[in-house]
Amino acid sequence: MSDGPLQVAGQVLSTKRVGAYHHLTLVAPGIAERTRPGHFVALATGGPDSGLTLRRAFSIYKVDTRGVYGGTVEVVLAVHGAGTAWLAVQHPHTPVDVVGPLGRPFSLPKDTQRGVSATLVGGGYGSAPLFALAEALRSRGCRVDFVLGAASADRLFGVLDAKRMASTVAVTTDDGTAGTRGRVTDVLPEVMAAAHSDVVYACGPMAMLQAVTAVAARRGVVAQCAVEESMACGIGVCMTCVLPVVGDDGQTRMVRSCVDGPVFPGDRVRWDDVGTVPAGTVGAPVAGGH
Amino acid sequence: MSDGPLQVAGQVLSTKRVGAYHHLTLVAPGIAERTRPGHFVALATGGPDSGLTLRRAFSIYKVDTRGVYGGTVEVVLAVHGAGTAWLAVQHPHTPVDVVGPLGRPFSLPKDTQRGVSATLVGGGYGSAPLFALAEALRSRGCRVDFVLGAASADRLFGVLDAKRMASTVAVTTDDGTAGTRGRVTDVLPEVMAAAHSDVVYACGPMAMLQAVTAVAARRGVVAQCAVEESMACGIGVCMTCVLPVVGDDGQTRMVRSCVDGPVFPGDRVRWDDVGTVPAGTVGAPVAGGH
Amino acid sequence: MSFHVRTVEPPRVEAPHIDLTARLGDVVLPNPVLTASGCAAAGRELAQFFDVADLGAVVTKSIMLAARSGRATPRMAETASGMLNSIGLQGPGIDAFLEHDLPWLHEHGARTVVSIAGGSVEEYAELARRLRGAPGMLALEVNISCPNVENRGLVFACDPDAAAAVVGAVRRHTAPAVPVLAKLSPDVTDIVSIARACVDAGADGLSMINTLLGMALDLDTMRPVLAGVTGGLSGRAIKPVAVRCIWQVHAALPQVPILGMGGVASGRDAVELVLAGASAVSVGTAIFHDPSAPVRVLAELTEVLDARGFTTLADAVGHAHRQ
Amino acid sequence: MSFHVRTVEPPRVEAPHIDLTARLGDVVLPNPVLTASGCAAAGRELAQFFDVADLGAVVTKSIMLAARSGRATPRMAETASGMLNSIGLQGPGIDAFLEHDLPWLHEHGARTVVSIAGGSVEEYAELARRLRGAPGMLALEVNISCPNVENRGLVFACDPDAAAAVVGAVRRHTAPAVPVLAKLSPDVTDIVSIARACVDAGADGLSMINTLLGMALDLDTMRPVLAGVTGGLSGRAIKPVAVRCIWQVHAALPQVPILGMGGVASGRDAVELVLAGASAVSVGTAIFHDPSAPVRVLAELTEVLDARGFTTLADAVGHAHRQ
Ligand SMILES: Cc1cc2nc3c(=O)[nH]c(=O)nc-3n(C[C@H](O)[C@H](O)[C@H](O)COP(=O)(O)OP(=O)(O)OC[C@H]3O[C@@H](n4cnc5c(N)ncnc54)[C@H](O)[C@@H]3O)c2cc1C
Ligand SMILES: Cc1cc2nc3c(=O)[nH]c(=O)nc-3n(C[C@H](O)[C@H](O)[C@H](O)COP(=O)(O)OP(=O)(O)OC[C@H]3O[C@@H](n4cnc5c(N)ncnc54)[C@H](O)[C@@H]3O)c2cc1C
Ligand SMILES: Cc1cc2nc3c(=O)[nH]c(=O)nc-3n(C[C@H](O)[C@H](O)[C@H](O)COP(=O)(O)O)c2cc1C
Ligand SMILES: Cc1cc2nc3c(=O)[nH]c(=O)nc-3n(C[C@H](O)[C@H](O)[C@H](O)COP(=O)(O)O)c2cc1C
Ligand code: FES
Ligand code: FES
Repeated sequence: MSDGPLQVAGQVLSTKRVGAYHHLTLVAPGIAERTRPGHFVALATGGPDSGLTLRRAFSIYKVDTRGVYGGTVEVVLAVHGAGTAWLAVQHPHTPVDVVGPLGRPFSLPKDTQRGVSATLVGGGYGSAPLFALAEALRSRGCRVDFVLGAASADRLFGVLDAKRMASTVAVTTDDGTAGTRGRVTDVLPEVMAAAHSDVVYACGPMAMLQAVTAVAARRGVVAQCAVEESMACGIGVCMTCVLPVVGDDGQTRMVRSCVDGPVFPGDRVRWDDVGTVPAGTVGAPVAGGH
Repeated sequence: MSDGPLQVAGQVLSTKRVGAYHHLTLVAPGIAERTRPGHFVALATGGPDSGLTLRRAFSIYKVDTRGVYGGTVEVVLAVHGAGTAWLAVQHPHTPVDVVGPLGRPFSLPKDTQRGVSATLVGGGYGSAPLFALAEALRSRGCRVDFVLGAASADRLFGVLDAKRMASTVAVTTDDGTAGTRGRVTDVLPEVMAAAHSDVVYACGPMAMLQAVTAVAARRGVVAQCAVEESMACGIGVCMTCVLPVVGDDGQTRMVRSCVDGPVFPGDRVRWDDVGTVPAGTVGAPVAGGH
Repeated sequence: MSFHVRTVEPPRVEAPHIDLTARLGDVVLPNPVLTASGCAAAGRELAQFFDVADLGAVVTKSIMLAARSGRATPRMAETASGMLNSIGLQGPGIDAFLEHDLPWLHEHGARTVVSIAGGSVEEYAELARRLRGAPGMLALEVNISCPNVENRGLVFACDPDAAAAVVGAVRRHTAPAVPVLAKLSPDVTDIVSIARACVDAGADGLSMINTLLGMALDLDTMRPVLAGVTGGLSGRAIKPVAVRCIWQVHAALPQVPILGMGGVASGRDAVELVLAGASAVSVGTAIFHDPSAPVRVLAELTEVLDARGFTTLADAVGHAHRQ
Repeated sequence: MSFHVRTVEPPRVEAPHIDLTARLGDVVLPNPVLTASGCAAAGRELAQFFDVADLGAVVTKSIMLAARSGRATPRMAETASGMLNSIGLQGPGIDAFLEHDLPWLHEHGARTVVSIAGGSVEEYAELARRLRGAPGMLALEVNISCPNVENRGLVFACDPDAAAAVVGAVRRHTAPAVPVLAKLSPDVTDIVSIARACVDAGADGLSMINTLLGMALDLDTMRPVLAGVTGGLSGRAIKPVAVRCIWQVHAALPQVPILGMGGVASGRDAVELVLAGASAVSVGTAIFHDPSAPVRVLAELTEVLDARGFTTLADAVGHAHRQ
């Protein structure tokens, strides 16, 4: 039990608008100590008599083990549907049940690999888990470069954080309201070349992860991708969050992104087949079978 | 349309604890102007994604047509289940959809009947609608006496209001924590005798209303009773709030308390049969029929 | 601190760029939003909140031959995102309905779908006869979720033959220009077979879904909450069942118009039922939450269709089957 | 400003003054709270939040003979107070289950009810044979809400004969000391007749209810949300249907133990099912909202029973029928 997730009766400490997003700080002691970069939390939303049943998953942006009111967890959220809309407007002291840390975090280069050059790619709020990752990498002597992209300037998150930590920060927006007009993958090859990247870490929309994986592969580098699949429980019991992933044995399985991910080696995810059960997947229906 | 109920997108102005109750003030312009003593409002509870579907009914305690932020409506609520629990903890500005004023108010003595002596009996939060009534009666030159009862001192509401308005105020509590230990009907005969009551107005639990009706009847006086039946809509469309009431033609009908009440002449309500369809009710099932 | 509040205005229901005309058999409605039977009484109370003539039509509380007291109270229980009711078809009987209710609706410009209920095939037939030629009646909705007193109280809607017998009798006694809609219960193993039986018996359209049979216990009395023991479950909780039933029946009988209902509380909900195959939609329990729900749903539905590029409602009906 | 927060502790489950012993056929459980099949995987993940041995039993995700990939995603949609799922019985197959999952549960002191599913009577029978004598298996739950591949995909649970055939075959191949529970679907016209058929075929008890068939459309794609088109509706929304089904079956077959489920999210919900006739209760969808729901429900149930003066759970079973 000791290093698994906790369930904590947390409370809102503060909510703050940041561009198009909401930066939510929760008092949730105990979680900070266990968190590693890439972990996520699953929050219950809507309050006591809510019609909302399922948890909402958010990457952990920051943790603090020594907050004035106890350990805190910070997340960055975009209002999407009912649950995020509720979270965005809660007053301090609103109770929020927190389960975390969840999932498999990013793999860090082995301690011995000092000097590794890591390129971190974030799309929209997908940058949130990358700052703690950057710190961890830096403390291991890695070089860190950031590529941050979004649809528009207000949907970029953490450019200043990145500048504080990274050797270089490249910014792209689809509409050109900040940085280079275009996609992260338009600038990624250049950044990787300049930094002599050994590893890429990426978090953002699925299409971005697929594209980043391809760009990295062209340089012989594996991208560690934090995926975002629709989740009902976040803890591995419901089987809703699966995607087709190739195992060490070469076989494709429908794998739970909440416990076996959210971070996967990009070259193992069958990006084109997400949302299907590809033929040949272990247990896939066979013609004439069930 | 002009003098019927309105539906107003209101907001919480303030909530305040008063003994065991919560005094809730809503900004809901337009409703004040139409309200008469005995009217109620039906509030939507739980917020946007709530699992709560049905409206909650509350007697109108006070209205103000000229609040700083627009007309206001005040209610006094006891936390009972999910909807009242929600209302009790809302912050200022929380949107609350208000429908009102609803129901048939108390009948006032005709203007010509100056000098009428009215005894007002309130049980628990049931006193809430009686203060506006007392003012209306006073402005018509009526004598007003109050009997306020509750389980315990913290469940009395408005004793000071009553003292400000009434010739006499008698207080009872079941546990003796304030006033006379006992029921309102223990002191009512005495109050009515001293005041030479011509009319009784009562609001409170059904058992109290029945007992008050009986006491009043013994003095040849009709008690106007504001009943509290479980309501789903409050506006007369659902047929959930019925009780057996005897009409002018002597026939019993299942009558909607939200539109034909909540105020009924006590002698018309078949108190013993509430919760049943008494034999002989118009349209009641007959043996061998449906 | 400033407070902005407003009276809830009946939203404007016009959207000239979308043709909202809805068809239920031979009847054409100006728009596809109706009330659900039993959730709008006979229109009068809702007229305090909006103009009932703005709706596609008002569907009246199911009327029986004789006056009915309905059941004892409690008649309702709130449940998660829904409610149970056991009203027991309280109503004034067909004579008073024809004298007071239908004329009021007619005078106020409302199109009316009259819902009827009975305990025997003959009672339904007699109701249809009495209603023949009633001014203002646009269509008949046959509530067959009633116990058949002649067959051990078995609910008509649960048996294809009994359902067909009722629908056939009503159809025979109703003017040909007046569509007869059979209102189906979801509490059956195979709703398509019931739908088919009703259509074969002459139903011009199908209303679905009626409430699901449910129940709640009171933990204080430790008895059923409802005096009637079981009751009908309605509200947002049941929308997924409504969508499924409409989808299945529209897939099997694409030519048969469906009046959809079950948990519609917003324009998005209404459009969901339309895309699944409903030609028009009734708003029920949502009215208890929001008395202006029907006109709000209509305004929202118009926006939702517009945002998706539909120029006529008809194109959206059953669209999810064709995508 | 001060913040008081706490780690959600597994509530203490002891209440020495109430005998919580629950009976399902010949099997005696220390308490009546179980997990629902498919909502707790095979126990491992929940063991991070509480001791799985504290539950009455763990009911495993339905297992089939072969490994199954399940359906494509999306596999779920949230609905008002509920959810739809269409997982498609993803699982490792019986061999891996017997090798890894059941032993894990056994080692961790969990009592296990193994849920099985199949596409034919023979598949169910074969599963029962394989499970015979498996250590740690306390009872078998037969998920008959599966399409019968040999009969046009008709769901076993919707037909008394097909249901009986499955239950009979499983019963014959299962050790007599291991109770066989038939898990019923609410999507039938007459659940009592299905219940009776299963009992006549040898079921020692009944689990009810499985999910209701439902569906949701995505207004952006204008297609079904679920890759599997329709899905199972579960969660608080369906509790009134569960209470009604349990009530009806317990009234008809008072001697047959019922494992109740459907929308249980609190001790009050659990007691409601018990008063209606359930001998024990499974917690399903609520786990997704609150991973410690099963132990919380158990603690709350104990309090609720205590507050009402019950000294044994057994007295509460079906109590609302006797009041
Ligand atoms: C590992 C992970 C990390 C995430 N990190 C962040 C983050 O840092 N910031 C942020 O804004 N969002 C993040 N998301 C997405 C976030 O979970 C969804 O936006 C959110 O669940 C939507 O909830 P809703 O109530 O607003 O929408 P609804 O559509 O009402 O949600 C309904 C249900 O679907 C699920 N769901 C819907 N969309 C998603 C989605 N994209 N991913 C997972 N579940 C979904 C919800 O959890 C809920 O159960 C993350 C998702 C995952 C899986
Ligand atoms: C005309 C009228 C005036 C009232 N005035 C007041 C008042 O001034 N102060 C006050 O505290 N309470 C008043 N009540 C009672 C108040 O409406 C209920 O306490 C409240 O609805 C309970 O809601 P809940 O969500 O807390 O309980 P729940 O039990 O969760 O309510 C579930 C459903 O049952 C209905 N319901 C439950 N109890 C009652 C009840 N006693 N009366 C009507 N509906 C009920 C609710 O409206 C809701 O639809 C009044 C009731 C009526 C009919
Ligand atoms: C209080 C109430 C009374 C109802 N009365 C009737 C009725 O008289 N006849 C009928 O056909 N349906 C009746 N219904 C069912 C509704 O018309 C509708 O089919 C069902 O409630 C589902 O829609 P909803 O979820 O929008 O309410 C009633 C429903 C409720 C809630
Ligand atoms: C995601 C999910 C998966 C399920 N899988 C199974 C299953 O494999 N076998 C089964 O018999 N029931 C399955 N069920 C049904 C549940 O066991 C239960 O009967 C139903 O969900 C009602 O209970 P609830 O409302 O507490 O969830 C599943 C339900 C859900 C939500
Ligand atoms: S979200 Fe439930 S298994 Fe992954
Ligand atoms: S509360 Fe709906 S008719 Fe009275």
